[in-house]
Amino acid sequence: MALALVLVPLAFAAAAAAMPSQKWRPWLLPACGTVHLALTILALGRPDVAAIGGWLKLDDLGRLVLAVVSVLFFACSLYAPSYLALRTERSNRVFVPCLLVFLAMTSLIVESQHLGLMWVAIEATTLACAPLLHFNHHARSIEATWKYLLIGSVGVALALLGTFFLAYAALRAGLGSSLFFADLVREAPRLSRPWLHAAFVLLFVGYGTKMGLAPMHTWKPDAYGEAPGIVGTLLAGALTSCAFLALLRFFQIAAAGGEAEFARQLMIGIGLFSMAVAGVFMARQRDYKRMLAYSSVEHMGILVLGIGIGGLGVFGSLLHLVNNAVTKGVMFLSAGNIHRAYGSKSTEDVRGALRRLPFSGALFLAGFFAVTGSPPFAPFLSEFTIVRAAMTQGHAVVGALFLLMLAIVFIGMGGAVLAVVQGEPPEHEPEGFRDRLGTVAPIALLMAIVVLLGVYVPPSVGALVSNAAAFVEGRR
Amino acid sequence: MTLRTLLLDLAHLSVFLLLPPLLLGVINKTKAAFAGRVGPPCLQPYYDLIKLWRKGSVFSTSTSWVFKAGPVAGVATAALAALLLPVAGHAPLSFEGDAILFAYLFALGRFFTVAAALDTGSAFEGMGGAREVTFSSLAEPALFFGLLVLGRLSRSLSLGAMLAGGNWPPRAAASLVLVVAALFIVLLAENSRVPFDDPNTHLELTMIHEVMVLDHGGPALGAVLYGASLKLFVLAALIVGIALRHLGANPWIAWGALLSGLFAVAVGIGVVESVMARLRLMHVPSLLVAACMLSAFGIVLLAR
Amino acid sequence: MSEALALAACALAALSGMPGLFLPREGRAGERLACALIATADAAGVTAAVLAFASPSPRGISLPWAVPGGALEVRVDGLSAMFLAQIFFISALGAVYGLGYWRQVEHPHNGRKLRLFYGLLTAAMGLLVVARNAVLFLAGWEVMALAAFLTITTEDEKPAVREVGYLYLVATRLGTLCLFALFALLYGATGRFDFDTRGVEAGGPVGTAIFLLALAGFGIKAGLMPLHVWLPGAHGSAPTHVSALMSGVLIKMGIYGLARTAAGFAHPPLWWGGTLLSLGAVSAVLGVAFAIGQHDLKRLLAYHSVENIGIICMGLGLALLGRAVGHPELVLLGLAGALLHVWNHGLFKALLFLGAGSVIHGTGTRELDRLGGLLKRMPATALLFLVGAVAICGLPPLNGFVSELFVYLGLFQAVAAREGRWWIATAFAAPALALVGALALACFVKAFGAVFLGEPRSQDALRAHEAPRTMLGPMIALAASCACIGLAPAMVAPALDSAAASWGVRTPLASAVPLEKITLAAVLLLAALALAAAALASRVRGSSAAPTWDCGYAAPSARMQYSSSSFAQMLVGLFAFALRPREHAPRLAGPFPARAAYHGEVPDAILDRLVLPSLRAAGRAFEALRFIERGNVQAYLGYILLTLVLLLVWK
Amino acid sequence: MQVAVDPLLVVLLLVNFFLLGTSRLRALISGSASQGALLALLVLSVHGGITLQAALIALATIALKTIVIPAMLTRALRDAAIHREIEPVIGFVPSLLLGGLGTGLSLVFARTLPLAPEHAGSLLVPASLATAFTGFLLLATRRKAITQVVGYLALENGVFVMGLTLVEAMPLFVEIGVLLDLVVAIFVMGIIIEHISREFSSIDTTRLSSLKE
Repeated sequence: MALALVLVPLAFAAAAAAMPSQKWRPWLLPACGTVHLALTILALGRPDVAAIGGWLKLDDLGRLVLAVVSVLFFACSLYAPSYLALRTERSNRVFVPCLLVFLAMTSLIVESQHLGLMWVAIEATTLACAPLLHFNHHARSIEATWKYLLIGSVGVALALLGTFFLAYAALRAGLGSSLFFADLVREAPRLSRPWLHAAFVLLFVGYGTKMGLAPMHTWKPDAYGEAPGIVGTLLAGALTSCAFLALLRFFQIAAAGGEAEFARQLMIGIGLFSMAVAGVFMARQRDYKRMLAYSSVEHMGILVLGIGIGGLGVFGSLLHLVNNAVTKGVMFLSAGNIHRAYGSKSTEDVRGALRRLPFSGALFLAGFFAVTGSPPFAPFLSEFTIVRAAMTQGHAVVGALFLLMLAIVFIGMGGAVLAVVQGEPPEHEPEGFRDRLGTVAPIALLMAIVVLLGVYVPPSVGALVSNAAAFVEGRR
Repeated sequence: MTLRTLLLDLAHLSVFLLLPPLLLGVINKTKAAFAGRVGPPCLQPYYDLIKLWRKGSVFSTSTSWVFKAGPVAGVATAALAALLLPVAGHAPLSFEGDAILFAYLFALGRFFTVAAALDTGSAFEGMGGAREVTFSSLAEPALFFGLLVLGRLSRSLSLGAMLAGGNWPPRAAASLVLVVAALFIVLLAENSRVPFDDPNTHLELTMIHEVMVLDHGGPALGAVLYGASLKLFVLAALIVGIALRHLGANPWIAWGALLSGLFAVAVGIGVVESVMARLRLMHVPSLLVAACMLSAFGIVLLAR
Repeated sequence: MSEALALAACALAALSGMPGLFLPREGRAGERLACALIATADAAGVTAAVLAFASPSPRGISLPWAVPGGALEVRVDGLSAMFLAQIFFISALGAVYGLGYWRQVEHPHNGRKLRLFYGLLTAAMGLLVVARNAVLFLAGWEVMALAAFLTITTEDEKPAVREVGYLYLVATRLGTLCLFALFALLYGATGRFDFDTRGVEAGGPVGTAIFLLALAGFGIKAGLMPLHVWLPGAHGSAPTHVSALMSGVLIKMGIYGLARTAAGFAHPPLWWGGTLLSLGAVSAVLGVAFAIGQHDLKRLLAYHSVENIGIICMGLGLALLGRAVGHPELVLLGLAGALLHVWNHGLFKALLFLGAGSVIHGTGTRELDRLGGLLKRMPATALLFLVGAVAICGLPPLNGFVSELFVYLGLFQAVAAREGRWWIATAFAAPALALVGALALACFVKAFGAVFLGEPRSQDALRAHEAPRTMLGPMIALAASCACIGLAPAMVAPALDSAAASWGVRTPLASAVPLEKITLAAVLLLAALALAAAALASRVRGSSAAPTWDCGYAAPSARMQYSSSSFAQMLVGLFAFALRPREHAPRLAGPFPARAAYHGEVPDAILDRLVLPSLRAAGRAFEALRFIERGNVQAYLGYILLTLVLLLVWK
Repeated sequence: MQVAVDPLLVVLLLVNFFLLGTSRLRALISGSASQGALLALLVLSVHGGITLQAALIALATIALKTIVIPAMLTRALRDAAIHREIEPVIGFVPSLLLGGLGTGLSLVFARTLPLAPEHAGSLLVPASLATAFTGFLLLATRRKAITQVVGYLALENGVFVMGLTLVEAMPLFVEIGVLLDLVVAIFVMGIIIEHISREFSSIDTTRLSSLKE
């Protein structure tokens, strides 16, 4: 089972690479997405999922992230055929296999219990994404890809250095060098503190780059701005979640090793800084896709902030991981539709999306309300939980700053979103793109999840999140 | 309700409804005396009113029923306010909060008077209405500061208690003097007397009250004039009531004191009108603010 | 029982716009169905409130709800019922009015959307006043805010509407964030997620923070000066029956929040009440002063909402003061005054907005200086508007007078206090309220005069036509309600007693206020008016008509009438220190000056001189910070290196 | 064999300075290739003998870092038809000085990290940090895409040196996976460089600044 989650998408990828038909190849995506989702549901139903002698194992945190990735990929895979049918001018011979490899590698990240293996998988996702970003083949997409690749690779290289430092911390303590997660957590109190400390900094910066925490976020606006909506969704929802999972693994080790105080302070500081940077760049933002990228920076900040606050904050943060991923899916996919219909990413050209694309426009607007934490949408619950944690656990100032940042972000983001959806659409219509079932239904599906999680958190989901929180806090 | 109170109420009503024009007569007589003239008889206002009431009327084609509602409201509100004023510790209508009703009744009258002025579509009457509402908004706080002083002293918001002599501390006297002075200014402003307005002027551009009723004629104008005199009478009675509040509960003494007090006020108004000139319009607000200050100071004095 | 009924009403109202989405766009069935549904829902909601007045249920409904921190706790006590009744009553009238005002055939693009969110707005408000759990309350609160945003921006093709919509959205969000902090703090202090503040020391830092957050968060929604900046535009730009619902009901949700939060504090510090009283007074005076300067009928009405919210806050502040000094009668009078004024303002403001809507419907304009003489063309609307105008000025014999009288009684009681010196700080309030009353009178004489009296100032006004029955009906109902409360305040005393019980006040209102004397005075006033009218009528029957005399000027024209700006000019000048009016007065020179026109306007000084400039400054500062992302990948890598080095050096 | 470790590391540091100081791109690639060879030798010497794992890793390192990657870079260089790094963001002499500073700091920083007994006195950690720092410096101060790729390689090499201390932690297939990732990364970068040079008629990455705020 554990192995199947990785191998099935790889097999589909091979099939896609081998398949000659440009027209039928995209349909492998929903097929694989469905199978993967089914496998995920099966795996979540089982108490113990492991393979290759403990190298792959689905722990409580992994279960949560796997569920998120799988659902998000499923929605994207439903969207993909309709999208690629519109993009017949581009070959999807690389695109489709890369998406499938991406799915395989994210599953591998989630499952791998060996930190070295996890690193390999993360670097692999970086590489698999490069062709996806480059899909449009114009000058801007080349630039975005180059920046993404260079900065991402450098960040991940730092993470590798950090991983080695961590292994050395064990070696120094005479524990023998193992990079198995469980070993490290168990032996953490005996690890060499200076090495552990340095390792955590390196890993934080490294995987923080991958997550897109400020000030390592600089690739994000470029990459998200140029990526097709479906790629943006997977980057902002799935990949960042995986990077966050990697960060959490090291946080657990650091916390177990007595560096909890430092790690929390660092996370609170960087979390708030990320939100502030996002707020600054979202103000008067004229490119609505870049705006989404900054929103992603902001939410990465919220995630680490929640962990930094600890206690209830961890629960809030992990709940937010789910909510953010799904909501980002709504935003990126609907923004992709709007981009297609107007041929521009600038709020100066794009007006009246609610009229030209009633469904995509409405979903984009609703997604905005959701992502900024309005009830009754799901992110409200998680953000409010984090505020509650901050206020009740002696971080009142942090809580106040958090709310201030949310306000700044809301003002900035609201300006851009409203400019896009309201008003009369311009006369010029580049492609005559209109909402259709294939490009709207997957977004509506994600939106339904956002609303559902906002008014009712099913016990299964609640258990998934609270188990993961307990796991991260070392209570399980 | 006993027969005695019924009789008292009837007397109250008839005095307050019948005597107001006489007050105007006294004022005019005083002014004439100051000017060295004989002047019209004190009953002249009654003759004017009767004459007007018998006349026919012409209404502007621009106007509607609102135009006629102005005089009606002016008379009705002032008459009802008269019922609220206690004499000898008794008013026909009295309850906790009647002081507010007293003030607001005049506001209701003002609303319809100004609306009637606007109904004509005339530039002059609009101008008069604008002045009326502007100055009375400034007069209102002065009145309420005064009521507050009385309210604190009597621990009540009923005119009955406010004007009934209680065991008020001696230091209240200073406050009461200030209040009476302020209310006298309010009285002059509310009734458009000098120095706020000159009832005898012939230049519409400088008028306040008179310019609002330019288009009223005949019975309507009569009602307006009667209503105005009623208002003057009632407000003057309030001031007299405050000044002479400790004259006890004997109706004869109280009524006598009231009437002589009213006479004094009328003479006072006549004196003011004879020795002062009308203020320039732009200085009117300053005087009203000064009245506010006076009565506000009355409150501050009570905080000692 | 009443809880279940209230929830059913909310659910039905929320769904009322849905069937219309599936019915043909052109037909009338959709709008009729929506109206019928919402009317049914509203009947149920009002019934729930009445039941709760009669016998408030001690427990309410409490069910588990699977969201973090959430529980489906619903209870209708007197305070909730006050607001519940108002929400559903006015919402129903607004919906009926909408049938005539916003006909689907005339608004095929946005009619269905408007009705959908109108229903949602009603439901969200209903939910929030019965919710007893913070998460449920916030859900209702924010759905209300968003639904209101979506109804305000019904005509989003107009740039001005988009602007005010954005401003509203930002303002309401800021308020919501304050509430996030408020409830989080409450949770931290009490460990519970309801409004129960037992265990929070009112004077302590947490209590202070809670009060200030409530003041800011709820104050923004209520439109308390200086947090009102979103209000005039939003009320001006929404479809008029939505403006009526917003102005009449929605902003009161802020008052509900304040009243509900404050109810938990049995011993608030003195300065809480003092602050609320002062803010209320400032809000009332400046609100009405701004209103006088407006040319736009709906903006004018919107500023009066600021004024009336100020009066309501004065009442609440008085109640808090009463608690602080242990004076139960003060609590009763302040609270009863505030809550009755909540109802009254809802009634007469909705009436006035609906009247304004009829004017817009009949003439197509809401510029005061383009109207005039409508009384002859729209007699019913004019009479109903006049009732609203008299009521809002707080004049007898209508309802506004009654609630203001309660507040006055409280203020006088405060000043008459026997102990301490604190009363002197409240002495400014009654004269301020009197000033407000006088200014409101000035403003509504001006508005009524400019719209309905005199001669038409434009072709639009000349061609005006009376509103249809669907629009007049709701207005008649509102006017009748105003008259009822004004004439027989004893009718609403049980409701007020029941609401005061939520604050722990057990004294019946009738023992503190001479309710039957108010009725007597009102009846006497009506009798006097009738008598005087009959007398005058008997004399002027058969009189002749001629043009206005106007001091003998021979050729009067409609343009020579005193305009609304000229009427307001003196008062605006008196308050220029706060209003900062903008005037474009040409300088006339020489014997034959060229054609010139005077133009004056009173924009919102706080918005234009404080809020927008600081937002712009922040925007500029943020743009100045953008140099850190100039697209240079080398620099980006440098940031990573720098971060790494700094973090390794730090600790 | 262990005795050879420190001399090899010193040579590695010298190559770092060479990379910082040269402006000719071909020499830069050669320097990078020589670092690959040095790493292979280091693998053998640290493992203290020729085990199967060490041999495989060394072989893979030589093959990829000294042959395949330099070949790819040389091809890219030929296609772009340029030879020199002109006008770096920070000049060559300052770069060298910074490099020296970085190496010094690495030595200082490494002293704060306690070493395991078997590595006592070894230059492994400072050399690793210094090489990584050199790579970072090249990345952040050079304009040409190819130089930046070389910088990235140097960064990876530094990390690789650190990995030498951890024989057991990184099983063979993970080690190979890391190398494979590196090659694919360079390959993808090569492709992108090709696109850049075609699209922009230059591989000056400071020209890639149309995406900005």
